[in-house]
Amino acid sequence: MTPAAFDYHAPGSIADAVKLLGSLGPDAKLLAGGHSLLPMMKLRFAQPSHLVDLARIAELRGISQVGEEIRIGAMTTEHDLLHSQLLAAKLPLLVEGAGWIADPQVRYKGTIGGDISHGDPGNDHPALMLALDASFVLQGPDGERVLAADGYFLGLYSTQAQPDEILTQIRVPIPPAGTGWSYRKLKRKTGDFATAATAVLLQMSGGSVGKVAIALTNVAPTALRAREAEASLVGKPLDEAALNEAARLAMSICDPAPDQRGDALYKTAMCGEMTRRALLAARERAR
Amino acid sequence: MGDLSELQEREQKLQGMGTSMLRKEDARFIRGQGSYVDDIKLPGMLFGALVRSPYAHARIRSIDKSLALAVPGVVAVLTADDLKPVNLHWMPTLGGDVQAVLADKKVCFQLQEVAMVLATDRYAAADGAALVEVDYEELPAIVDPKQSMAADAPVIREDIADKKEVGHGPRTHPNHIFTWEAGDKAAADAAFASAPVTVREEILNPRVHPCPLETCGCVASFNKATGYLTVYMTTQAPHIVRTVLAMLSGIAESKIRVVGGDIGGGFGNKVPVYPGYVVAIVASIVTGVPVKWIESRIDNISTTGFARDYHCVGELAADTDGRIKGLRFTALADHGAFNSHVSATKLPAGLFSICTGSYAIPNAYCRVDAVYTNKAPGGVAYRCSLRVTEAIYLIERMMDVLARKLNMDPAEVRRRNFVQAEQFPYQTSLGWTLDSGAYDAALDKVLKAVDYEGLRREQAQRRADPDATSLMGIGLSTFTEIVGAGPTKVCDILGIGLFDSCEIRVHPTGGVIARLGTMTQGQGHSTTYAQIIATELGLPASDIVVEEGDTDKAPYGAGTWGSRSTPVSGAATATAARKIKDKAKKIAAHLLEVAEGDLEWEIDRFKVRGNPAQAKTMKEICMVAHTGNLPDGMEQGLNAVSYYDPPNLTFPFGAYVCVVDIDKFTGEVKVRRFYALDDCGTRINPMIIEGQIHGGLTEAFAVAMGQQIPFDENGNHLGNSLMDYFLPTTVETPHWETDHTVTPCPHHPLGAKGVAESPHVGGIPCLSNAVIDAFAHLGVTHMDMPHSAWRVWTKCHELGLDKH
Amino acid sequence: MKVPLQKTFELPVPASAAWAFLQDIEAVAGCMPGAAITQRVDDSHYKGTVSVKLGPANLAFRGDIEVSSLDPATRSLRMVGKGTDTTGSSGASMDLSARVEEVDASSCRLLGTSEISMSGKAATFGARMMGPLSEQLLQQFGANFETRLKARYAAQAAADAPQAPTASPAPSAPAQPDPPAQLDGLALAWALLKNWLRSLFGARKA
Amino acid sequence: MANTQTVSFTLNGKGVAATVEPRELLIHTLRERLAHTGPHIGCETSHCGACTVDIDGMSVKSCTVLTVQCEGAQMLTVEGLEQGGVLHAIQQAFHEEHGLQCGYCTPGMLTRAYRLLKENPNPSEEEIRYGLAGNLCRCTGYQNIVKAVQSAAAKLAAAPKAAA
Repeated sequence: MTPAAFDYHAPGSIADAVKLLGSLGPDAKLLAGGHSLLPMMKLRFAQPSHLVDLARIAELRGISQVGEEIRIGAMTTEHDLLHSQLLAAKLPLLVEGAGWIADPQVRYKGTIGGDISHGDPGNDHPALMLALDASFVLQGPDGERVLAADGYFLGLYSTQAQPDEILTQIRVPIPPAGTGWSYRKLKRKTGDFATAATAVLLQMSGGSVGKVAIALTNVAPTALRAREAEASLVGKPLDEAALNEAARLAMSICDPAPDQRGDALYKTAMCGEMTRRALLAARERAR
Repeated sequence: MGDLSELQEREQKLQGMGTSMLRKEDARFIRGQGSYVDDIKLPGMLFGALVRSPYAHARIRSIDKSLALAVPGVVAVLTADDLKPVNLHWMPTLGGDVQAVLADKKVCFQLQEVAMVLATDRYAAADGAALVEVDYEELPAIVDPKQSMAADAPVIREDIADKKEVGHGPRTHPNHIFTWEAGDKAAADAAFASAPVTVREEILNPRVHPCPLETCGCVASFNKATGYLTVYMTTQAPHIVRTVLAMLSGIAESKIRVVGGDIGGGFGNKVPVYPGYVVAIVASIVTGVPVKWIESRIDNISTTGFARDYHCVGELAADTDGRIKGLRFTALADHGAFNSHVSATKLPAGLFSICTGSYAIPNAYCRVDAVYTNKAPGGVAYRCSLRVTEAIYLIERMMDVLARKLNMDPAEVRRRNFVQAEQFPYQTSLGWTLDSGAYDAALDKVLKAVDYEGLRREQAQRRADPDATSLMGIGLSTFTEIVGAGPTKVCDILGIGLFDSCEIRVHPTGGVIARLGTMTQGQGHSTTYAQIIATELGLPASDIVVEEGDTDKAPYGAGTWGSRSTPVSGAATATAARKIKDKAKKIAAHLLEVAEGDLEWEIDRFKVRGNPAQAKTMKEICMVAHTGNLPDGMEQGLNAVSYYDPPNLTFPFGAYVCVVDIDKFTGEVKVRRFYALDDCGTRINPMIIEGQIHGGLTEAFAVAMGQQIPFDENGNHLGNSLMDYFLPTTVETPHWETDHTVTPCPHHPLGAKGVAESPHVGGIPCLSNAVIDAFAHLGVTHMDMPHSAWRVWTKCHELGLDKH
Repeated sequence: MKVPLQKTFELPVPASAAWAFLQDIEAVAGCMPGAAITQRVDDSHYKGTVSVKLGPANLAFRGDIEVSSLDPATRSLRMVGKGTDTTGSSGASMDLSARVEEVDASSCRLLGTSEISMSGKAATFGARMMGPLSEQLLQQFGANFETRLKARYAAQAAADAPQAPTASPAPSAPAQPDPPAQLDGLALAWALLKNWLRSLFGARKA
Repeated sequence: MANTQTVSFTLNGKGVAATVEPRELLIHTLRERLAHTGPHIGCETSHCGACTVDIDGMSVKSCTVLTVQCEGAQMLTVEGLEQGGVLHAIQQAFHEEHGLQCGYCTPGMLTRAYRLLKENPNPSEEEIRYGLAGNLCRCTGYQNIVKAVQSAAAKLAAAPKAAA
């Protein structure tokens, strides 16, 4: 399996990359870690005329804290996320999520920006981003715009980013100290997409749920924020009844595509189960 | 008599049988210096890419090569029409059928080979392949073998629609291949009619693929000047392949050289001759330059050598004590679009009639109906002898089904039906002679090792606990394998008996070269054969070089599959070595001026009985054998060749226990413990045996828990890459505990039996029995593999176990 | 794999006008996003191409279209398109039935049923794309159909109007070229966005 | 070929250059242009890890990397593990613990294990299994591979002490 021919470009700055993308037209694709795009090209499902490799743009990589926000360059790899002390302290949900992605080799190459931009509901970062209330910085010919993760994912392989825009940075507000977190993912084997997965951020207030974010992976054409499930929990203790109701509401928004991982019934049920487990694990970690 | 430590030292120096000698072949592999077929690069070599059909069943209206030929680097495009002049557009299969090399007017399975594009590199070849325009007329496809023989079923094989048989008896429908029976049906029926207890279960062995990490491929190089054809290829049976190529091409067999080289795993996938090899060979003959063809992973899973696809019905009849009186097993076998499954000529359903297993069953009958479907052809033996996994899976599953019906412990039902140690050799009601066994002892040892009663108590507690979030299952398997095909009176392929061979040359300083007709794919033959010779000849294994796989060098043999290397070639090795040893003894007697009868063998030398100071070491004899100081009339040299026709197959056995915990809410199955006791008779290299068992158990785990090749209703593949096809990683693979007993094979010169396939054959039913046992208290008698989380959860859900 | 779909489109033109348009196979095929007729073999047989694009994935098919039935009595049409993608590794067929049903004198509805069937690589690897993709194909087909039909109806009405004696007789060709139709990432994204919004605020199955 | 680029990088300590089309995958450049056939092709979809090489301190599946992306890279393949005629501890351990059978996955497995031990010199069994999960083996069942990595870790831990 080999890709069809294309031209390769490796700009050294975001500005150059944006310019290139504009001049090359719609048959140009951005290359990040390449672990989604190159297999599609090898299968000749994708045959772009141009690849614009973002790997040489140093400013696209790195993790930093600015005020109460974590900023992550789009070309930061899963391996970087997994081994970041800053993230371990401030955004442990992201570290846990990165650890579930693919396998060690893929994590060295795969990037957070590529994972988000591909618009694949099976990718893990979209749900993590929704749960974390992240926002995305896009650079285009008309400058920069910042979009919330919520509403960014439109459908399979489809996001709010225009073809001439580049996702350059991910901004995540640091959750208050004491926030519990969990990403629970059911998969058939290492390297597989989720059969279903749920990301949870949870603040307890007394014995009750203060604030909660629940986001779902691979159970619809996009990652989903389970708002009704969240609302059902607020102000209540996280008991069996509350868990059952939250799981039921999360399941009610599932519309998974059946495949070898399972039929819609199984995937939906697993979404409920992962939601329960993520909530319970997050409660264990909440202070 | 020498002192003990001196004897031990001499013995250790040999690293002979029974020692865990580290492998000789590792040296190149750990340095990245193996020589696999895709590593071969010959001057002027072209790369061939196959154009394959997107349809499972379609007529080919036309093929337009012009766009492909315009691609820079593309040299030629071959289609069936181009192969016709040399009469190579069809080829005979090992199953007595014919198979299209390149599709001739019609395609009968998805990704069938339609054309080959030859180009100067693999990128240009792929570009060209994408541009060959084939005009198809799609036809209705048969995917479910149960529909194959319907009155209105589309005819898959129009080329043989009128043929009354394809090698194995009369056909009753254009999509029927053969019907094969064994045993006494009337006696079995009578046993069922009178038995107080009968059980029946429909049991599927799904279509799976051996999926070695290296795909299939070859480099074919035809020298127009000399008329010699050299083929480097991924083959488990180089000599048989060479014979097939000679039959196909008309080139004298002496002018064809097949070289196996290093093989990246086979597991049955690399026994048959595939169209890709043949087209590459034709392409090299046509172009006069070497041609390489390497399969992609997707093509490997989709088109070459699938296994199983046996849709079985098992029936047992027993008395109320659980003693089995009758067995009736039938199978509907999906052979795909061409009958290219690998079987001995007289055994179209392979060794399926071993399905009485380890049990004394007085009346048995089995029958297999094979049919065509619009799926890839094949039916290879995936880490087993042909159809043994299917047979043993059925009997080991049915033993559990019977136990459940009788409300009896599965271990007890097995024990009551075992062939007893004193009954060997034991003739089964389906015609096999089990040579040896000690089934009770093996089972007892295993049950004790795992505290079986304790496990059953724990399981009872779990079942009684309303808050338990998991189910616990305990699986047993007490299997008997049949390996080492085989006696030429019952086993041949294309008329060639399944003997095997070894040629040994001993050189003046004691260095040895041994050449065999087998072909290692990771089993460590360079090491184990050397160890056999070391023990037999008293020369150190480190100085014994083993060569296989090059038909110009090695004597004829049937290759390595069906765990036949040790049972057949191991025996040939021992008998060849013994011929040399006999001659050496004559030389020793001559040198020591005593009668042969006065000599006795001690590790590495002949010594005079009663006068141990007088001795000749094998090393000394090696030198003398190449001088003039020999007995009158004796020729120089210490060489021998042996062709071994085994008197019987060998019957390794084992007792396995598996404990699983099943998450009721996700269906995930966790193998908590797997304890495997194997008896393969005499053990040549315990380290290698253990490695083979780990590997076989892991492949069993893969089959039981996740492997299957799924299709949609039109014959489209739904899971033919490693994204979906389950190869477990380090994370999923359980920890294996191994144990053994030793019951030597009475008819093998070394007492050895095959081993590598036992853990696969015995492991699959053990895992399956464990999963199903977890549901047994809820009335579940059977669940089909693979036991993926989805399928297991579906059962939990049906039973209402997943309620919070 | 097969993806069956049914859709109904309300059209603000008389049934007779819609039926007239429906019989113009080349124009109708042109309403299919990314599709074009490349050759007319005879009245009921055509050759054409369809290209679809979803994110980084793109597939282009070429093949044959057959009008298998055309019934003026019921104002219904059935056509079957079959083709192979340009890399030879996927096949696709679409069985499309369309019927015009009169609502009143000035409006009608188009009832469309399609079954898309995929073979080869597209079925193996693209299965999860096919649901959303065929949904969008048919939806855009309906939208294009309506736009072009309305344009043609308006042009025809203008041409048929008697008050301009100096005007030359109306040619049968439309007054202006049909707007281009293609299914590309942006159009699809838009459609999906609408769906997504509907999914947020609309009723969902429990 | 119409559109080619010359790419230079360091391979097992030596500077090399290859002129390739942008679409050429690193595994093909290594195997077919640079005569390094240790890394193998197993799956082509970046699942099996047989093609694993070490690039700039990362374990990388070379079937999913373009050669043109490797300009200036420091690359290590299985062929570079042996130094001055002395096997690396991980190579020695695979031999001693019977961590290989057919040998096809071995180069990728060794290269990956090499990086794993660099990052985590004293891994638990669980960490080894997690760290090798991107490399498939069909022969061994992994048990002896895990043992080999444990053994290599012990050897490497002992080595500086022995030298001291």
